[in-house]
Amino acid sequence: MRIARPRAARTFVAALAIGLVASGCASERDDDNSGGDSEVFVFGAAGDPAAIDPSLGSDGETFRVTRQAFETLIDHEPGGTELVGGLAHDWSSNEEGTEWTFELEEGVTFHDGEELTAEVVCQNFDRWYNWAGTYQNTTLSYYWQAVFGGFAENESEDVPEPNYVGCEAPDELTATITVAEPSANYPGGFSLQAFSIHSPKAIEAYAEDDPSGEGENITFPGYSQEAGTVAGTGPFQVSEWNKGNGEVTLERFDDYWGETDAGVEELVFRTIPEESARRQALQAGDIHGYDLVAPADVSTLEEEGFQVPIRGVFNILYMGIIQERQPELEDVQVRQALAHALDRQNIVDTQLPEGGVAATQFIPDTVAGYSEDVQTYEYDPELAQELLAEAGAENLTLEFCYPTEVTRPYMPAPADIYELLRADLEAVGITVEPKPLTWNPDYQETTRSGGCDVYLLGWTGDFNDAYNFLGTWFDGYTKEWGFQNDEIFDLLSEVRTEPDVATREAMYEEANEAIMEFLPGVPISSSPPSIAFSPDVNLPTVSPLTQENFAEVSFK
Amino acid sequence: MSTKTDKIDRLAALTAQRETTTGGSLWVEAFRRLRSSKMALIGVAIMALFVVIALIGPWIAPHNPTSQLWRDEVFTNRGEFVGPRGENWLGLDHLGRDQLSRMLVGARQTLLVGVISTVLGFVVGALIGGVSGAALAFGGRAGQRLDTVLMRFIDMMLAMPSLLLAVSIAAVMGQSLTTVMIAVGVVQVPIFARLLRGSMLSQANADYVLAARALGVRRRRVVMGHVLPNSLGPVIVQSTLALATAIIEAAALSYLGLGNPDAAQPEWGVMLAQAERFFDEAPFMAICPALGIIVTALGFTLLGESMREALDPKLRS
Amino acid sequence: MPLLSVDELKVTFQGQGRRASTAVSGVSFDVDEGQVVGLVGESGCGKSVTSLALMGLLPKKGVRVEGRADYRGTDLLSLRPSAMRDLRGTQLAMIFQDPLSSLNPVVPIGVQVTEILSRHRGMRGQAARDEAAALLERVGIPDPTRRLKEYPHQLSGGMRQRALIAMAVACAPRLLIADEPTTALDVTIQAQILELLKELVDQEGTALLMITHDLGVVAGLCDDVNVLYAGKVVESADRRNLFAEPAHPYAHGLLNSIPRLDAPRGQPLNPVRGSINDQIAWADGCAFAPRCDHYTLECLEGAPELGPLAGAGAPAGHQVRCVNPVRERLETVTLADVGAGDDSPAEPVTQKEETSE
Amino acid sequence: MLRLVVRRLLQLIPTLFGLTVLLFIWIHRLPGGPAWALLGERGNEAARRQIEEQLGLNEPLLVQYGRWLRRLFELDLGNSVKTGQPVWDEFTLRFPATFELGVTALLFAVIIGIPLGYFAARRRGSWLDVTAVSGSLLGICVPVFFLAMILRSIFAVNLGWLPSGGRLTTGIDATDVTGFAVLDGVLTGEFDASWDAIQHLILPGLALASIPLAVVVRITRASVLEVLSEDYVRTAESKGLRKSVVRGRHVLRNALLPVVTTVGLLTGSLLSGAVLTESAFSFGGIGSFIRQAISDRDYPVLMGFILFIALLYMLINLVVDLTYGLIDPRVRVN
Repeated sequence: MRIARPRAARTFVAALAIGLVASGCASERDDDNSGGDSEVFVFGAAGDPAAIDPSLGSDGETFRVTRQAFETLIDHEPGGTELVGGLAHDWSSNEEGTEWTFELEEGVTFHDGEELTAEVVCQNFDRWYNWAGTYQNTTLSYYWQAVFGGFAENESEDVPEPNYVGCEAPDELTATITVAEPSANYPGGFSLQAFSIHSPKAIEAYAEDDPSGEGENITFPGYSQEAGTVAGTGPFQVSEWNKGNGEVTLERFDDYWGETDAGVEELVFRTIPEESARRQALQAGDIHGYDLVAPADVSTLEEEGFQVPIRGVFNILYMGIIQERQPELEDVQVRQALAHALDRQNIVDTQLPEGGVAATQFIPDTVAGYSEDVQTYEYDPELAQELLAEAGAENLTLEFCYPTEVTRPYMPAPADIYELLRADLEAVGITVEPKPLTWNPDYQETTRSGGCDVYLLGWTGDFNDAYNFLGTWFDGYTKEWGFQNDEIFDLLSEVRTEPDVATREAMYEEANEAIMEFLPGVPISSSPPSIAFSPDVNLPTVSPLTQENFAEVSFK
Repeated sequence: MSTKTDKIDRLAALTAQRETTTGGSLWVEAFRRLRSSKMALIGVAIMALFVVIALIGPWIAPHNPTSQLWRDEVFTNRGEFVGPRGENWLGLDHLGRDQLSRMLVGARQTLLVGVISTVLGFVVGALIGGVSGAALAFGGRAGQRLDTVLMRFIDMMLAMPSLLLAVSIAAVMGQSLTTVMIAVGVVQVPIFARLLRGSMLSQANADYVLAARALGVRRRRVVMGHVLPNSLGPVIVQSTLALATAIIEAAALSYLGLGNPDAAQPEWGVMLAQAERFFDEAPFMAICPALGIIVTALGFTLLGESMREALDPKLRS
Repeated sequence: MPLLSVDELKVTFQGQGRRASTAVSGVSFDVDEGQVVGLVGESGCGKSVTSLALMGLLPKKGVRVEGRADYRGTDLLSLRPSAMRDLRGTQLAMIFQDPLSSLNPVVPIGVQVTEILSRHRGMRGQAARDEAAALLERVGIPDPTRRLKEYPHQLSGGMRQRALIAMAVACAPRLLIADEPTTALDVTIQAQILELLKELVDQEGTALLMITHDLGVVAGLCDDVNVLYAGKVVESADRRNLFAEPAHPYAHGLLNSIPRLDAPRGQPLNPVRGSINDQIAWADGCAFAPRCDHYTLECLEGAPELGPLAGAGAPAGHQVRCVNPVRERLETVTLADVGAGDDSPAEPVTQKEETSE
Repeated sequence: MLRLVVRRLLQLIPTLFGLTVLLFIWIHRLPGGPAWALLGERGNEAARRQIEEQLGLNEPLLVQYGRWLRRLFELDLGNSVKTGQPVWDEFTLRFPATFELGVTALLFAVIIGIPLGYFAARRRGSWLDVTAVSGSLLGICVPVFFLAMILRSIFAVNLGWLPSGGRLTTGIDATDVTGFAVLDGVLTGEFDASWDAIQHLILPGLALASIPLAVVVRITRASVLEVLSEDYVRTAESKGLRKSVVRGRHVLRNALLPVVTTVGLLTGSLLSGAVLTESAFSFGGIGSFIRQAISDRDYPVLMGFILFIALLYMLINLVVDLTYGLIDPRVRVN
């Protein structure tokens, strides 16, 4: 052993040494990386997907991957937020909005060769509805519970009552889904990745391995962790998930039903957690694109010839106020003072990526129900000071929570934004106590359980319905806002069950005006997360919902 | 007669004028060697500079380090930063604050974190190490057991990667400057403990200790009066090195988003962590604090190293 | 001409940050072919430094060596390191004081012996091993082939010293320098080692420079003796004369300090006063003056010269560095008495001496 | 010998057991639970309660520990809360990366560190010494995350010599046998794969090597200095041996003994360095995974992984002790 070790070492050393030298000379790395090679498109993701079965997912990284292999009944227009046909070219509902009928496309084949029929659609929905055991855990079935409520047999009182009733297939290509009561979640909900249609064969296979009964573990079923079983209808099919290297590989599906096949043979999502690492990977030519580009890098990348298309906005960043923490905060004048104190335009100008706008209300202007005539609060420190004085809250002290080590699509650099807001607040004589918390999980928990006076948070819409924004916050009392305002609460619970879209929009506008008058918090901005691509690719249409379809990508 | 005395005086004078070349205590010796070591000189110079800045920084800072005086001149979203210029010698940071002022004021924070956390690690570590060392050396059976328990505990701490330990501490205690100090300090504990214990044991077997004990000097006396003072050398040296590590670990914590919560209060670690994002657009922003940290840490390390060497009797030239 | 003639050897240390200190301030003596010369003095008088200087083993940095040391006409002190390397082991060899620390703890004895053979005698493999075994045999190590494989810590003190000697004589050097070869050993072993040394030099006609503080050893071994004090030779004479009539107060004191068997009970010992530390710089006078019983003002008139012992019946070649040397003849110091000195070889050696007269 | 090994191994058990207890309490002291980590913006109270029930986090800590221990004896470390996969699988999946990285770093440290330390010692006090020592010390003084970024931007972005991160170039066909990328390539004869893997190892290896390098240089230098003043070196010189022999057989051979022991102790610092290095180079090893697990409050993963690391650390040091006995005849174990 005393001899063996050094010898082994020596050889390895030699290898390394040669490595250094050779890689020194071999600058051919550059060209073989500058795209064009072997039709492989590599995209840098910020995190690993949770699973490759979209039905089990709830986060963007998962959906970004599955979206390439799975399709939903309804889809969004490329680069927009309007609902358009997906696997169903047409859809409609009865007046009550309790029966939703979908006219399916013809000749849609799954990756495993199965045909798409109404039956298959029903199989999918019934599968979700009949989920039991671990599947009923929010981790695995968040969206189902959010959109269709509970299951055939709820196993925990924390699971909501089911709103899904059933699904019939009157003919080959017509599926009708019945729900108990109408909801603002329909039809938008049908466009969610979570409700992508799987192949019947796959569904049978899924049934085989059921993660439930694993004791105290929340386990993702095996099929959702490795390629092979899952099968959708998308332009790509998942061919490999190498967890060690953090790479999901998809390859072009040649029998894709859509008119155009994918532009590249192979699509790889590689996980690169660190922001600067992602950028440098792109610059070094190791990847061909990545999302959530830091605003500061945009110009640099553009100068270096990289393509940085600008998305539409579909998110909102706000400063939440938890009123019940301090009597002063329950005084609307004080809240108005805060609103006037904040120089939101400055943040948009200096911090947020191009295309960002200062927000006037809790939804971006791209969402139906956006009201032009809400009460607005200009940047006006003097006024703010007056208001504070009137309210007798000159020496107000605020505990200001902000998240660390995170960037969100709506909030590129939380710490910086906090710094600016804090400066503004202090400018009008408010004392600010900083309370930074790591995004996961401290920040989530603290803000949700009402742990701070004011805090930064935001939301990216799932689909184009204002309820998807407002509903999540104001349809009842929550600790994270800590106020009672029945006018607003009622308005929203009313709108939730309003079947008619047009009526809903009117009500949303009303709601927005009411909210901005009551001012539960200060909407700050809507800003598009930047996405960057290497110079040699033809871009996909960028989407405000960050739902890029990489089938559109090809090398120049 | 007179000649006699004369002789004696003359002789006495001669003998006296010839000072001994050997002699001088360990420390005097060490100091003598230290003076002549290039490394030590560099180290001391750096350290002195740093301390001075830390002390007077706030007064010589040209601007208020926390107020965003030029915030409408910096556009991070367009990658437009303000580099060094007449008004701001080191340019502005990403929120339009004067970089130079932040560096100057930041030095104090940095030093504070370094010193306090090191002291913490030193005290706790020395306590554990001292107790178990003394126990093992003079505590008989019971002492041995105590020592075993303590050392096992130390082993556990050693076995856990220091950074993870620090991170988890920061997580448990929530973010604050104190947390950073504690997190960084705790990581040092096992090192100090092991070191002190080790050198105490070696001292405990030294002849003079045996002699003292043979003379029936009380154990406490022996430990406190002889063993401990003589064992402190390496521990003290370690603390200089620890100071360097502390500053860096603190930076790492800030980088992981667990640093000083009040990001407005300049501290080099935090500054570096924040500026790193803009390295391509505004390298100067990262380089200032980076150099600050690196040079300071190097200063302490060099000093520590040369002290270690100077104190090491085996390495006398 | 002598094999080695050292002339005004001067060694000064200029250590890190420390003031320069002179360890050897002008030592001169000769060693003839096959002669055994003693270099005597208390610790710190610069005898070891002298030997290292001759072997060129003093660190290059911070040490200044002046003077000449002519070995067969070449000045060792000005020799190129590489040339010196070739001399060491072949022409000059050295035996050190502490056999344990002088042997490499992690290398088997065998290798430590064979390496010198392969270096100077170009022996390899089995041949070298056999020769090594033979050498060990020769220095009286039983079962040498087994010993070859062993490590120093597995040998006894005497064995180690024998091994060192084996290495030293491996290439039959002309001059062997032994620096206190016996002090680290216990008395009985000392005798054997001295015995061994004597045999070896006799057989090979090797000259031996014996460095020691032990008058017993001197008595037992040396032909000529040089007494060193504070880096200078203070007395140089042939053994008998020195023991019979030590002229320099220091040498006199040394010999006088040896307790005598035939001394009446209760008679106090008479050691040399003070320590090496209370001395004065030679420039100011006789370094020994502070400890000298009968010094006069002249003693402080600069360093006295090393000159032949004046006066009637003074034997030739007896030189002393003293203004007013002791003239009283030590009442018959017999070698046996010397042998009885505190840490001196046990009987055999001295007996041998006796008979050899 | 064997008995000794066994005894030493048995001694580990109480330590490890104690560790599990402390660890368990400590980890569960982490505020917040995995629920929020799992759900992010979309979490809510009900969901949290549901998840915690599922995970049995609502039960008293003692019960939870008991259950954990019981399962440990069934060699079941539970599943990661985040990925839902068995902890053991996650470990085996990620350990090879960290191992390769650590070994590379050590190699760099040794290959560069020992000669540097040696020459620094020989020319002690010279400018070579000063530069070598301060140069190597500079390593510890540069925050790893910063060093990593600099390395990337120089060698990956500007020079384009080396990949900016990851373990293998995407699309390279490497068959996974053992999980050790370099080894696999050799085994399957896909040398281009190992080659590629090696290229990916260089930058993170260098970044991670910074600390061990400094240590190795320091130790080597100190112990060479010490050995140089040893009598046996003088003896060797007095034999007129060739420089090479004196330095190789007599100086280095002895001087390297302490270096061996330190290598063992380095594993600790290597692992904690790996935390930053791995995430900086998106080199999916255990370091970055644990780091993530802490913020995800992924209790099973934390317990499992840290236990493994501790065990690894202790074993390595045990091995080092024993090998030390082998290479130093004075410390022959019996």
